[in-house]
Amino acid sequence: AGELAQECLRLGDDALVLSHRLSQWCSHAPDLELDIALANIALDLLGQARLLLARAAAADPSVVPVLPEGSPVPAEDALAYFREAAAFRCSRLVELENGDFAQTTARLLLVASARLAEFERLREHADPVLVAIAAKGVKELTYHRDFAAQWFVTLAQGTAESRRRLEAGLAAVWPYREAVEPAVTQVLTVAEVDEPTAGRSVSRGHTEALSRLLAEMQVVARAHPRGQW
Amino acid sequence: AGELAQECLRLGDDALVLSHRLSQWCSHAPDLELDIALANIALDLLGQARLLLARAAAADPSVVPVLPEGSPVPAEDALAYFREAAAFRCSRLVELENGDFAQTTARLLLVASARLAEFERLREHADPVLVAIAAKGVKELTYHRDFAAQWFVTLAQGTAESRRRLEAGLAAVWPYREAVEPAVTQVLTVAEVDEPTAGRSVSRGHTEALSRLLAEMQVVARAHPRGQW
Amino acid sequence: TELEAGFERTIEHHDRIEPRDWMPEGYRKTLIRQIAQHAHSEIIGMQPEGNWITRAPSLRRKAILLAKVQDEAGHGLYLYSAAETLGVSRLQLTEMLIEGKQKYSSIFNYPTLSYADVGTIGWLVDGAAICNQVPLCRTSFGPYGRAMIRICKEESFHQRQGYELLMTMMRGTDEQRAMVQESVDRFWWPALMMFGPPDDESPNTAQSMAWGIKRNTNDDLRQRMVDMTVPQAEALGVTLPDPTLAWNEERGHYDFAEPDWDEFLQVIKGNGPCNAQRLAHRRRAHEDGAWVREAATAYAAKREATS
Amino acid sequence: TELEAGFERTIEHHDRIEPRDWMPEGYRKTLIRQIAQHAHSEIIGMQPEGNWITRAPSLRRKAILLAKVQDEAGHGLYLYSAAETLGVSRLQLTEMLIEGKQKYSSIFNYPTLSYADVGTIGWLVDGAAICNQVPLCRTSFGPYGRAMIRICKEESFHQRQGYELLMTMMRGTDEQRAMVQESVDRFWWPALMMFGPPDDESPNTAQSMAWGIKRNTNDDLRQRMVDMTVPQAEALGVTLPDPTLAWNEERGHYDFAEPDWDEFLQVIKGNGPCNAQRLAHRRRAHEDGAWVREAATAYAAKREATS
Repeated sequence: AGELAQECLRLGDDALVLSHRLSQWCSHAPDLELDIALANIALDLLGQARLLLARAAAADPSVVPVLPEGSPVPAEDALAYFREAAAFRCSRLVELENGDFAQTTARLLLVASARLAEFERLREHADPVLVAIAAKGVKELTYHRDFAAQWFVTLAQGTAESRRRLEAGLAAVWPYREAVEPAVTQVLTVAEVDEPTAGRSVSRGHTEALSRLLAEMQVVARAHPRGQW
Repeated sequence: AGELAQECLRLGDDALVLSHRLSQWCSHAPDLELDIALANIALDLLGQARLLLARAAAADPSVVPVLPEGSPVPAEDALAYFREAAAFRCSRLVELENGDFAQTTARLLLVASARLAEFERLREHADPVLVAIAAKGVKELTYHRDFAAQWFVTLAQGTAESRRRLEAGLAAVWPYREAVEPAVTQVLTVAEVDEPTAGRSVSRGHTEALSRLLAEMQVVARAHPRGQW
Repeated sequence: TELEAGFERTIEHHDRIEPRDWMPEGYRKTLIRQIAQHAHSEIIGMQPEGNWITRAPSLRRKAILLAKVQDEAGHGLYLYSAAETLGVSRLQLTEMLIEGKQKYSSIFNYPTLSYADVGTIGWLVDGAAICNQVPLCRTSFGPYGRAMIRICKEESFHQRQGYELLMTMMRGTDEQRAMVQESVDRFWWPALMMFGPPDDESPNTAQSMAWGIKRNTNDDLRQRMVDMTVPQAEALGVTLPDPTLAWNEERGHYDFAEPDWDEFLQVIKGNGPCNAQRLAHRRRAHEDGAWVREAATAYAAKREATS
Repeated sequence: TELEAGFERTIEHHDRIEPRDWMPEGYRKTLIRQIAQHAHSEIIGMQPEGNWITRAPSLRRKAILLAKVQDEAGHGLYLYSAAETLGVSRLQLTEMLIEGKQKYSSIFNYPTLSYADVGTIGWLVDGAAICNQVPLCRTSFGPYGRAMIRICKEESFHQRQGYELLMTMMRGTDEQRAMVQESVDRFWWPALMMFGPPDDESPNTAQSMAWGIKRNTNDDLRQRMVDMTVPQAEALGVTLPDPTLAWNEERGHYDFAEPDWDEFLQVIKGNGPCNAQRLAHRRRAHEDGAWVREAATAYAAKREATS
């Protein structure tokens, strides 16, 4: 149960944090269609996060932070809003700031591809709840990956400026990659973009960006630990 | 005593928030000398804030937020870190984001000039503590105003780009001015910069910037209401 | 002329004018201005609520808020499309907006200062918008009327969500109740100003009503809003910040005080608390996104050339 | 030659070489590289601690931290000035830094993840810097040695402040104690790496020692650091993350494990957790400030022209 909870936390935190990053695009995107599309992906990931955090709490209630007696905060929110940065299990890749739309696209391509591969594997998991979450998530992540791939190619093949930005954005996120899926390699090939040469970056815990993200995300919830929302 | 406390809160909050804004320049300034100068001004204002918040708490202890029993947090920190945005008494002018160095300079010129005039008047105040704080502050604020005035003229008379930015920066902060001191008018004359035409902006409470500033400023203190630092 | 007579007949019968139909130039221009202003309001209106997406205090509320702001982008899309049937492009209208040549609803020049504002905007601002917009579902211009039908449905969903947030907060802690009251105090008067100036200072109303692109006067709609809202405020347990507010048996309506029309004029003139901020945000998003839009155009052209 | 002999004599007598003195080209180049690297470390070193200025948990700590980071900018200034006596400009060196052509201390490529890191950096990182720098007060190049005297004084003040922060936190809550331990766990090994690779992999040490611009070997300094720190850690009540750490009666020193030199090489190569972030921050500040520096230059020129 502890292992299952940790797995759900890792998958849930990745979804929560990337959803938060994508939600930061809201009202800032290059056009209305992209604003809506990025919000859609953020909403899908937020949905995944809620299911996964709830599953983690059910599998091992000891992972849920203890709140003041009488607090009506549900487990998913206790996990999202009342853990310190050090207790989060997300990867550094999702924590990074958005950068421009090219960097956001490059990151989404890496994350969605790796997550899709992982969700495909999870359909064989022993936990039926996780299997159901994965089945739903596979459809969503396929769309996210395809969206990112399509824009990756568009930016690579669009203008000199968009190509320059795409390459810079990819280089910025590349050191934080985990596995590079064949789907990514294929998109790079179609886009005629070379894999960056940088090695994987040494990790000593999270990025500096995570604690700033959480300071903002958690501020209202923490000011009202007995609040109802 | 209540009135004195409110006056000290207003003056203290202005200093605290502007100090915070200036401290955001640290490691971002156009050169090392400016980095050091902006930190100096931030430190002066932080010192004023600490004296004024402590004076407010002494004059009327009811203004200090109540913390959990056994909390070692001193009154100045309870006021700085445990009030919500709505309880802050600062002006919108100090809350605004820094913008570029021109906008920072224009804002500092307005604030330091108005605050200097106010501190000059405070030297006649009935409260001897406030008189002492004002006496010390007058020297500091004279330096802040002169620093801002010198850079205001430099940017106005420097290059076409610096003049364009200075005018834009002044226009951005101008609607939030309170009194415009003769010293400001004089600097504008020397710099050959016209007063912007915009009216004073309608106020319905604080700016949206304040709650974001506080979310960051207060995050660690609030996570540890019984902490010692 | 024959064309004019046909147009007048359609208006008289409360039928729809369609884009291919003949229409007077003044009608077209007024409609473009009105639809554009409405579209701009949806887009600028994303900002005050969007300000709290990253700070939503529960995951459920975050999903609701993000979806709501996304809906506003969608409303902007429909409305720009309706305007485009009149021969202007979205890009032209966007440029008019960011150059300050076209307006948007003055309400969005007020800041959002607490999470309660998300609820208050849903309740009062969307509420006022619905009062304004429901009659527009019967507007004489087809594409606009059809867009309004879809938008009104979503708006009333948003309004219920906003009211439900406030209701939940009122059941919470003392601090939460105080937060709701403080928010309502700030938004009440600006919400009433959303219907525009008093009828005797609203010179365009008569022509717009004759053309069937406005169905009620400003003061009528304002009264409708007050009558609708007072019982909701009572159910919520908040006090509306107007001591003169009282039921008038004779009129069959609530009496209420005049909003501060000087403030309204200041906000319209550009001196609202957030006018500059809202336009700067929109301008920056538009300019920062230019290279993406250019890349998409260039890529589409390349694909076309090779296919 | 006569000049060389004079230079050698000065070195031998532990006297100072001054900028106007003759010096071998290799000495000048090595010094420029070393002083620049040191100056860059001060400037880049503003970032990890600066990351917490806006979140300092008390006004007193905010003042201490802001003043400390300001001191680092001051140290950068002295050191760039010392380098300038060797015929390079601050601007040239800054450009070398942001183009990645000169290095800075690898420690600053690690992230700061909690407020305890401010204390740990003061204690361990400034502690290591002092071990490195105290001998440099006797370095053979005058301006560098004099800058180091001033810097070392301030650094040891900073080190005490850092230690005092940790001590205060250890007297606080359980969460604070855990935060300190977690921070020390992250910084211990990177701090030991600050002395550079083991002596047998440090090819330049011999020449630098001969020139009197390095006074001790890397391993000597590392041992000094460990010996100094272990009792301080005990007083603090934290565990250093090295199970092999033990007093060796025979050697009169603490035994300790080898740092992960692969990690060190990765960080040096640019693959540290924050290398790209640190350089991008510095580059952006430099580029964003260009118009201000140009304005100051233009204004000064105008003033000169009219005076």
